[in-house]
Amino acid sequence: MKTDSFRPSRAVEARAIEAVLMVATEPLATQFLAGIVETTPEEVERICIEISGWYESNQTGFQLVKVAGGWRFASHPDMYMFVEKFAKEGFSTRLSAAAMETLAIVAYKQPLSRSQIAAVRGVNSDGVIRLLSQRGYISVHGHASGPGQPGLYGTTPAFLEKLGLNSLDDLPPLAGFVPGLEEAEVLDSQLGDSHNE
Amino acid sequence: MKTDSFRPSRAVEARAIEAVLMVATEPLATQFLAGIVETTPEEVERICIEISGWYESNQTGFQLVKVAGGWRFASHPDMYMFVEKFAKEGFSTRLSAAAMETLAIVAYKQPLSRSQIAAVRGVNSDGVIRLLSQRGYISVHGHASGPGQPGLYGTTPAFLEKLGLNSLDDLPPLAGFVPGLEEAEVLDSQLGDSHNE
Amino acid sequence: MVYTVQSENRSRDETLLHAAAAPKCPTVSTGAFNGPLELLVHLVNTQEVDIYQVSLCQVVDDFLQVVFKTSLDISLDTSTQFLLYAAILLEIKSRCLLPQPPSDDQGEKEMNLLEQRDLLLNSLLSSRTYARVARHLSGMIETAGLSLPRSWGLDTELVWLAPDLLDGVSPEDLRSIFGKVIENSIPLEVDLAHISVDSITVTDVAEELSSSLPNLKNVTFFEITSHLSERIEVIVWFLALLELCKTGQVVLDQGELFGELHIKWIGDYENG
Repeated sequence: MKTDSFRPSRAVEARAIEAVLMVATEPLATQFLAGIVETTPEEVERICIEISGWYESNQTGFQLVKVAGGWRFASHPDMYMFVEKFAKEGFSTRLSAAAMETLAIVAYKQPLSRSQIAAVRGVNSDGVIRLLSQRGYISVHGHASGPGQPGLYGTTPAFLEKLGLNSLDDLPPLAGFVPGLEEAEVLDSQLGDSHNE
Repeated sequence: MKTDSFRPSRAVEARAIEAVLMVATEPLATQFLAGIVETTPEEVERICIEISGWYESNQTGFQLVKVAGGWRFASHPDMYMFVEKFAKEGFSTRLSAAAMETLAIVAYKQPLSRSQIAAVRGVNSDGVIRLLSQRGYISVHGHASGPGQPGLYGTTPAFLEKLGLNSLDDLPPLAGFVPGLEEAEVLDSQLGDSHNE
Repeated sequence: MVYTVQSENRSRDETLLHAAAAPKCPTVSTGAFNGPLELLVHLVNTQEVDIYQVSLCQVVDDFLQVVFKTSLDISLDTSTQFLLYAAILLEIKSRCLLPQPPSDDQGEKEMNLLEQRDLLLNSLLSSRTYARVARHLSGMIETAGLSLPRSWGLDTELVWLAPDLLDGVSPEDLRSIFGKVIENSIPLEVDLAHISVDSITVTDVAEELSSSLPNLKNVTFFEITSHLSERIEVIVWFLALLELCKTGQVVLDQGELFGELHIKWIGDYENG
């Protein structure tokens, strides 16, 4: 869409969506917006994509993005340095490598229990799980049927927002990160050697 | 200003102002914005008037308006009926977990500052504090003596009324909390410490 | 446990040093290790020991050397991570020391070994996979963090339209939520309550005993330790007594098993 081609008279649905998103505090689902502006979800989706492209081509300092299944206004990444200066406190501290690993395991293998997480990481991960729950990135989604009925953890909408993802389907495929055959063979031979001694 | 006449490449100052205003939770003064985008207040004023006119001529669903305290984005008055509908139906009828947590902390630890609330929760809570203030459940009761003299939040009479309490003394005592009590005391003393800073 | 100085192992120490220093880089690409299991493989390679025969002494020695050599610039993250690895190795080793159920079938033994090896390889591969994914997700978080969401909310004049948010909330709800917050709140200080600092040393007690015992004709261990409250103190006094016995200053006599321990000073009377 060209900068100058936007119809001079914006459709009322587009204006309504913009108005409502301006006072929202969380991403609003397409379905929900459709109810408010009284149109179909397909139409909302089309409008949102259109106005989002319009902001981009007009180089506004903000974006309309789709995260965690909904639309929301956000500052443009290019303007990060100004926003950071403004909202120093708002930037949460970096997650440790251990926390990120645990988060990755939960993201790809959910739902799973504490002990299943520990089994993959090779160490007890209770502290990290507590941190991630407290930050709201993971939560108990259900309970296993086994003995003790341990809580099964999964990721939250806040996790999707944190990663800027629309849904879990947008996670990069795990296959791309599995060590290649050569690497596996090297590891295999390393383990093998030690045993023959 | 004509719809199509906005320079195709928006000035970085304009973009920065838009970005910062988009994430702000209160109106920002011209002087303050000038400091953030590193230009003169006159230039900020000129840019804000320009982009405000540009939104108007492009019939966006929002406006950039100047109120007593400074500049802010707001939904367009023409779209009032949709925003009203959103306010009535769209808002979840229950407080989010984050809001409940913040309210509980303010109730039991008052008076305390934004940063003290953030320290207890482990995350920035400004948005939630705004919501709770807006709804009249909490308010600024005084100011700390430390640097910046941050506002100290406490609960309101409306909060007590809503919960059917006669006074704050009627809040359920925390003594029954066997697991968390020690930590609560540690936290308490830490909050006390930071208070004295 | 005997610690030997291993000058011939310099290269291995340097490898460990390098490995220990690696996590300091901000991307946390740990290089040599991607986790506890990586450390095992590393040890297998450099120490040329069987993975089920890791020498405890060696591990502790290596760890201490790394700590001492890098004490000035080692980060807390790195050292605690290393400590964790060491602890894991100790755990594995201690498990190996437990008696295994008897198995006379040689074939079955070998099968078990193979199975364990496959399991190890498997978890090694999956731990590497997730370490890589984690780094990728970190990058995504960083990118997403460049943009901040709008969180202005409803304008005050519209707020009254919204349903009251405290409907159905009881004071008790508030209390339990507060309790949960406090419980989950991450302590700002490291809790050291479980660490007891030795207030007395064997040397101190031995000195004290050398001045007091010559004046006491015949005392029992119970008598000289009756004023102590901590078990660790009693142990230190006992060790000090053994020290004095070893150097020929006192004679210890115990009439019967678990009986009263009599102490007699036979050393110099310089202090008396």
